[in-house]
Amino acid sequence: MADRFRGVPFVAKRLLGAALVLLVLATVLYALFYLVPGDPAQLACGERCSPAQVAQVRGQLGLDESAHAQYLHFLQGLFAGRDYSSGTSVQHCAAPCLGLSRQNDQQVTTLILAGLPATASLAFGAMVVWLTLGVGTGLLSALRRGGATERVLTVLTLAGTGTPVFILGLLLMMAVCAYLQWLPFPSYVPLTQDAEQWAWNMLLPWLTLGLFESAKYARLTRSSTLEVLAEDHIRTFRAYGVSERAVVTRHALRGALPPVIALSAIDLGSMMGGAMLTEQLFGIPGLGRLLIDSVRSVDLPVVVGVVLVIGTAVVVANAVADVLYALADRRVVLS
Amino acid sequence: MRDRRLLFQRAAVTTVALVLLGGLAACSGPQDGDAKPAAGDAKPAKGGKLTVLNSDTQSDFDPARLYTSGGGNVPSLVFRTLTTRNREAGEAGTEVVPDLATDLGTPSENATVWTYTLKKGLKFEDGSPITSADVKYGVERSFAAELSGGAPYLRDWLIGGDSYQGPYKSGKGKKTLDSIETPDQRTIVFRLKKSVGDFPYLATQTQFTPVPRAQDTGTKYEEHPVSSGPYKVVRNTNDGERLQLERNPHWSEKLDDQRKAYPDTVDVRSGLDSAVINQRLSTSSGDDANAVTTDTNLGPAELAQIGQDKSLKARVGVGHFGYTNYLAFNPDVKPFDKPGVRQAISYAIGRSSVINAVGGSSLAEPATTFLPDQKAFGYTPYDHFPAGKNGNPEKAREALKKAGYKNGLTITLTHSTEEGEMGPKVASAIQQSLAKAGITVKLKGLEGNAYNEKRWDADGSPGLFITRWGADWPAGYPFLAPIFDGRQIVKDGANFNNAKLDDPAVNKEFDEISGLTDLDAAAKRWGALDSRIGEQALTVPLYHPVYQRLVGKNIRNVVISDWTGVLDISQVAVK
Amino acid sequence: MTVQDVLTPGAGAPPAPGPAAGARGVWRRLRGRPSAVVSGAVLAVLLLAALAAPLLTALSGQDPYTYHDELVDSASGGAPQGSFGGMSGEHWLGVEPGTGRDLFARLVHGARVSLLVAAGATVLQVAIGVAVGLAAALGSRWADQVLSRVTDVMVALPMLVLAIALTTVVSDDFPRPLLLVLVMGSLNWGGTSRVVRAQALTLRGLDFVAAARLGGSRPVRVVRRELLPSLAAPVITYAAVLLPSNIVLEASLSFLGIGVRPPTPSWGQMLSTATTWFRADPLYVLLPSALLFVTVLAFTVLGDAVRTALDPREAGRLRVGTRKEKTRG
Amino acid sequence: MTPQPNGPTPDSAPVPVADTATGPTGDRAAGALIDVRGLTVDFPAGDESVRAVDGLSFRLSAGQALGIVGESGSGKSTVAAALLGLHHGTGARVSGSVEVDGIDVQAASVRELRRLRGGTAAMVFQDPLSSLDPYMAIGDQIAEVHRTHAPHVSRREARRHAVTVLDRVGIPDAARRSRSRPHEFSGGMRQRALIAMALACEPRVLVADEPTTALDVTVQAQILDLLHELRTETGMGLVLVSHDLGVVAGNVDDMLVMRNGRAVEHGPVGTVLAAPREAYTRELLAAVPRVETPRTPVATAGAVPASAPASGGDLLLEAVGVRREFGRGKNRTVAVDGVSLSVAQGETLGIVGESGSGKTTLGRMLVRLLEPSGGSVRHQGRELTGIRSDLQMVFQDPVSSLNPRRSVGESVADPLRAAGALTDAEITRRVRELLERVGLDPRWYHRYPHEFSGGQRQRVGIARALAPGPRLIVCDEPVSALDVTTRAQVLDLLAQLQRDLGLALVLIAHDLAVVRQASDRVAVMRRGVVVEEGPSDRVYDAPRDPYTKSLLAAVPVLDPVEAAARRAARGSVGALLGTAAG
Repeated sequence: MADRFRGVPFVAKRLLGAALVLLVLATVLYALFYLVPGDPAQLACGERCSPAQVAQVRGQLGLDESAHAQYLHFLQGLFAGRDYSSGTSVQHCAAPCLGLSRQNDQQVTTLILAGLPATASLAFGAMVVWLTLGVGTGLLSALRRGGATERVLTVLTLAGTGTPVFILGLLLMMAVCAYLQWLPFPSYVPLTQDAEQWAWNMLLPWLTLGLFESAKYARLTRSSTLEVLAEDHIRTFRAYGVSERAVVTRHALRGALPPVIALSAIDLGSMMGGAMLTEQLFGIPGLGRLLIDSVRSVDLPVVVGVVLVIGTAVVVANAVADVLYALADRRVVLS
Repeated sequence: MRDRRLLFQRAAVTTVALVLLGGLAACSGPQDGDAKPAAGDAKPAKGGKLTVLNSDTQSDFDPARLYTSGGGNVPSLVFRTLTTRNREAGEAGTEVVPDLATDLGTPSENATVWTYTLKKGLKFEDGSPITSADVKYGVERSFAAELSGGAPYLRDWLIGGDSYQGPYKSGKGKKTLDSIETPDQRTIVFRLKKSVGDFPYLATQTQFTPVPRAQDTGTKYEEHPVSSGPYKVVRNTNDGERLQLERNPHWSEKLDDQRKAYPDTVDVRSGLDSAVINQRLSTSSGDDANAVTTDTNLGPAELAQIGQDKSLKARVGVGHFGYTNYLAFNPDVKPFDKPGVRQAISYAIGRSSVINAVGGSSLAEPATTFLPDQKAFGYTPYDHFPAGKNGNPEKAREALKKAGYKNGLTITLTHSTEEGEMGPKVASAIQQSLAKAGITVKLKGLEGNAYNEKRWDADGSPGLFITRWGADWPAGYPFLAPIFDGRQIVKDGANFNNAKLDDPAVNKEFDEISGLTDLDAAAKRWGALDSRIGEQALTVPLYHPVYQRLVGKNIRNVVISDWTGVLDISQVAVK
Repeated sequence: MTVQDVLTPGAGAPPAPGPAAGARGVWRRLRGRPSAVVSGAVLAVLLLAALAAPLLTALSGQDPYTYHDELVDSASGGAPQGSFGGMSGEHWLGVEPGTGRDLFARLVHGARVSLLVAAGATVLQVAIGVAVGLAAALGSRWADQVLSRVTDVMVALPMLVLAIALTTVVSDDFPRPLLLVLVMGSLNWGGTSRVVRAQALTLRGLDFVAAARLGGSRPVRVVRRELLPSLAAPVITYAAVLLPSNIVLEASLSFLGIGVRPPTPSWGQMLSTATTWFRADPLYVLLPSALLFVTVLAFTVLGDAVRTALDPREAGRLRVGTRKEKTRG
Repeated sequence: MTPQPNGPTPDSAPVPVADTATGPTGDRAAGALIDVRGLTVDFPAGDESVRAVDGLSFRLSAGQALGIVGESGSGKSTVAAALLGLHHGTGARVSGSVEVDGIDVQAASVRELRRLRGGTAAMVFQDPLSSLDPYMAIGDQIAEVHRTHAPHVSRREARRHAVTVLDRVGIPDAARRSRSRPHEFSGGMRQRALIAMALACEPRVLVADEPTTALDVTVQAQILDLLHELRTETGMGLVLVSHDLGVVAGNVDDMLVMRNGRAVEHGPVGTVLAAPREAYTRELLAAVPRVETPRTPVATAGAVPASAPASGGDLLLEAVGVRREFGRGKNRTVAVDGVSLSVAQGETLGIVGESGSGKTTLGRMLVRLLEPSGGSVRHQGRELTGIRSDLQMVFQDPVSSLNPRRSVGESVADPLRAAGALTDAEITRRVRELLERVGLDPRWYHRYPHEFSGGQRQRVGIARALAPGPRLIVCDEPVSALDVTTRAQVLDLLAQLQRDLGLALVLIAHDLAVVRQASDRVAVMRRGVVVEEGPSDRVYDAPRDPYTKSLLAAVPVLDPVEAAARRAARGSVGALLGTAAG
């Protein structure tokens, strides 16, 4: 096995492969949504549109073309951009063009960009929670192995994995907002608008998602810490009189954290697609909610667009995680 | 017609609605004297900021695309129309009154020509005068396909409306609609294909809002529509998710006797979960004390909880809106072609369990007539197939026997799988009440969109399904015509005449009444027509919904008219 | 090796041939753990209740579908009459607001659906995962590349998205529980496939496989006789993680309104209507939540116990001595 | 030193407190660096406990070296761990007393223990790769340990010191290499680094637990030489734990033979090796294959003359210029680079080489488990294109070569079933015969591998190889994972089978003595090529290739005097070859 770190070509190869998979995925989704019941033109126009109007809308949305022509246009938009004329004006949709929403004539890219800050706010904040809470808990239960502390923590983390996020969020909202009134009922405020209000309103969603994820991280941290603690090099430093604290912080943690960090990167990636249930629960106008809403209204371009963005985020996150992991643990060979 | 919103309703999604009703009691705290019961005691004053908490985003904010009843709520703060609804509570609120126009319009040539005169001195938000050409242009652009979404009446009634495709270059043919004339800057004349007595009602819709042609940006106009009302749009964030409005300095109180416009600014926040909205209103902390909602009701669980809290109860306003939830038949499907079967089902229906399934008697009143129980519609009480609260199985069996089904029969009831008015709970309630009469009901659930498509499919609609109908304005015509006028059977689009009733006598009656400009006289005849059609048991009216609206604790001057059933935000004050 | 392999439980672990425990050894070790015994007992009761649902409801004289209008207070939103959500001798756990349906009957019948769907989905996930994992490990380099990338995407993509999409596409006539099983099963096999691939790759290099080939065994026979038995332990371990997560997934889908169709009860579907009643009728929410919680917890605890029972190395981890160390590749 | 004359306590004694090892005199020599009395260690295992060490006593004075020898499971490593108190907090029950440099390890406080560990007694572990922190530069690890025992030393000074000790243990370019991480080092270099870490704290005694087991024979010699050198230079005590008598013989003063947790024999190394008193020690010594002893001819059956070069008619298998590459592009490595050799019917060809020399790859190509990238393998003159039932293999690892989830009988029956010629009853009968043939009870048909010892499993592996009736068996390190006594038995079995069945064997091993003992001809491999080939006696007694010479020179011998002489000779050979450390 080669020891040299060969990150760049590896990542490039990975991304290329993933791009292909994403394209296939987009195609499959595209095809899938063709089968969804409902005439998109009628839906977009409104139920009391005249047949002539529906036909006109159909033409504008490009729905009068054959399925494969529409798909080709979609691909063309994706790689070269395309124009949409809407009578009054011609809208240019620049290169990674995911099309126009059928519900309102906005560009899908615009809608996604609009949802991104909220989703990112949620994901990053939650990550802070799970990294502190989850990793802390996991570490504690690994170090107190066999003790009562560990048992309590184990039950708590198991409970965490056993609670669906919507129940957790509901209970938290009940307790914190209704009974104790420590926090407002969350209502998203953009960071750019009012940082303090943003944080205040996001606190509960962060806690909910963070707590929910914490359980997983506690388990991972615990098992990976235990694994490292059982490794021979830990024994070496113990046998050389290095204090237990130094052994844990300097040697065990260093070995235990890479998988945690890698998983964080991956989770962060998949949350870019929105932690759907959490966003729905707290009314956070992120990508997850955009996706649910557009699936319901059969807004094909938005669905395909969001899924592509999610897929890309996931793939990138995976590659980043691999690289982080390899940087942290040079023994892992990228292949 | 109000069914459209359904299309995009987040129905199932709102199931995530967790109503932390709990908070209601706990949060209201020591505020016994705080709660201001609806309209009344202290005099409302100008100033302050009103917050509106809504669940549906105002993603359409173009007057051409809005489908409103009476001009809408938030839209009517920005858009004035030729006429508007009377801004008063209850029954008085069902009247139509002049807005931009000096009166309700002058009909001539047997009500096929309607002439309006604009008030003097009307101005847009930029200070430029509002002319009749602006109103005409506003109506014209609503014909453009890219601005579709409004009600179909203009297209059906205006001469040349069916072929006109709007003023933009995308549309074919002429760019102007000649049946709208503007002889001078203040006068506008509409020429119709037939006599329409209801035209003043139609003129309340936002398509009658003046739009300055020079500032029309097509599909982008909704980002910043030019205001003619008391407020103008300062900021439209995220496609209508947040609208920030402030006073329009060029609006004159003297020229608008309907809108009170007490608050200085209005902040509309939408995309919220309905549970969260009600929770925030009940907690009323911070800005939420000055908050109202224009689209969210109290749900059953919230009502169950609120019943225990007097101070909260005082902040709840009750609203009615012309709406009927009913069972529809497609007589093309056997055995619903037999009146006896339809009658049997009408007899067997147990309305109280249906009502319980949608939230109980505080949220729904049993309906035996198709027309809503409001005077404006011409409500004439009748109960042709008395079923009582829980159904009348004996009469039902009798009717069945007459129709030739001695041993009962098996039918299929189609419903939406999304929980709600047309959802599985209502379906089960119907199933169980019909079972008592020996009618075995098989349930067939369809996913939301598919269900709607089926409901509106003239040829393929199911034999028996749950549906609903609402009023575009409080009059008999828009309530009855789409459902029972044989000429409104739509073959290649959304059809609402599910029974496909095409009775020349009925059709003639429709034409006659709709031409009446005496609205009271018309109402009486609508009532009689409803009763007459009811005898055929083409529908089984189930209930009329009732709305319970909660407001923030500082809100004064709560006005809920029977036209909309929602509190009118042009009337509320926060000081 | 990629990060995902490391993160997938069991994927990075050394080859399975531990103490060839045999079912009896596992059973003995399981019995020795109180947590396993308790969770096992809880699950046994639940399973029994689910299986005997019609019997139990017959015993209480109720069924999960009949409306009881007289038991709800129509004027106050349809809340159950009486205290504790309308608990009575006839309705052991009270009734549902609005409809008055018997909650006990709905819960035990709901258990059937929830458990059946989760179990079916798990079986399907494992079957697909094993097939894909084996194909990737034993097939050509190309097959491995393609399957591994597809697996990456399957693991990473938010399940709910695709599940929502798939459930909307399929006709309403298709039996819903079966659809859920198919959708969940066909989307969530990535983890299993990774575990199987990693294990199969390790096993493939082991001498006993080479010996079997030398002995003249054909590939199919090698897979069946040599690989599959050794894959059982990691696969069971992984399935033990999958099962509770499938219960939660079913609940989430039903909660979002795209799961089983009412009036058929399932816990998630009950919760989706129940959440609004939290304060007015707490039991209505708490019963399905608690059941869901307890079930998932019990499955997780039991799964944990099964894992340690199948791999007792964990127990002897901290012993000092000159073990022949595995070296990480 | 007080030699402990007695053997193990009679089994009748229920509590081994009164173990003889405590010594009747109970005197504690003032100079004793290590004083162990009645050490007993129990590990909990489920409900019962396993006694790993049972009433062991010994002493070590400064500057002395003690070798602890035993087969696997004898408890020798547990003793090493007990010297540093490593059992604290692991659940093991330790009784008796352990004193190291005057510190009672049992009673010591955490602080005292920490001072003891590394400061007084430093440990060198078996596997140098896993014993170093993979995430940290070697120099930093040494510096950290150094600073633990010398807190006043600054970070920079500690780093400098690390470079010094690395330089001392013979790591070239120490300043630069100190910044490398363990995986960038070769096995021998890692072990040197680990020794450097031990040196860093200037301990009074070094405890080396199988320090060379994971290393090749030439590297092993270098490390042992280094340890010897350091001991003479610094006057440290040394406790050398090993399973290999040869390793111990040349490097210690006293020797303790352990079995099942007890001391079997204890005394000066020369005495114990030359005149063992205990039967077990004698058995152990007898079992050690010696590189200097020629093969006892076994070929009595069949017409094959021993050590005759393969003649055309007898030629069974022939490799002509076989090559094998792994990986692609930049990662390509050549494992076997054009090897030609032949095996005649009934003869044994030995292939020796260090790890990475390509011998296993070659072996697998001979039975076509691997396809050669170039060249050809011919079976009786015909190109070999696939797996053949008459070419079989016995594998190294008795754990991984049997499917743990199938009974041994089924594993042996597998080839018969695959052939499909016999009925079930016939197969069962045949398997029983085979089991008996390899010295196993035929009634064990239904037992599972984990119920067998390593040697027994290897016998099962042989039975399986015999099942299809092969004419040649490639044995890939068949005994390297076994204890020395078992090793001899398995080799005997192979020889016997060869004699009885006229089998040809290819014996692949890294242990030169094993190969000499069992082979007619020998091929020496290095880096994918055969550097020398010929009749065993000729190659061993008169090696021509310098590499063969250095290999032979590195083999540990059982005679301490001879060992010292060889050590001196190695110094010069090593210098001559310029072999890099490791």
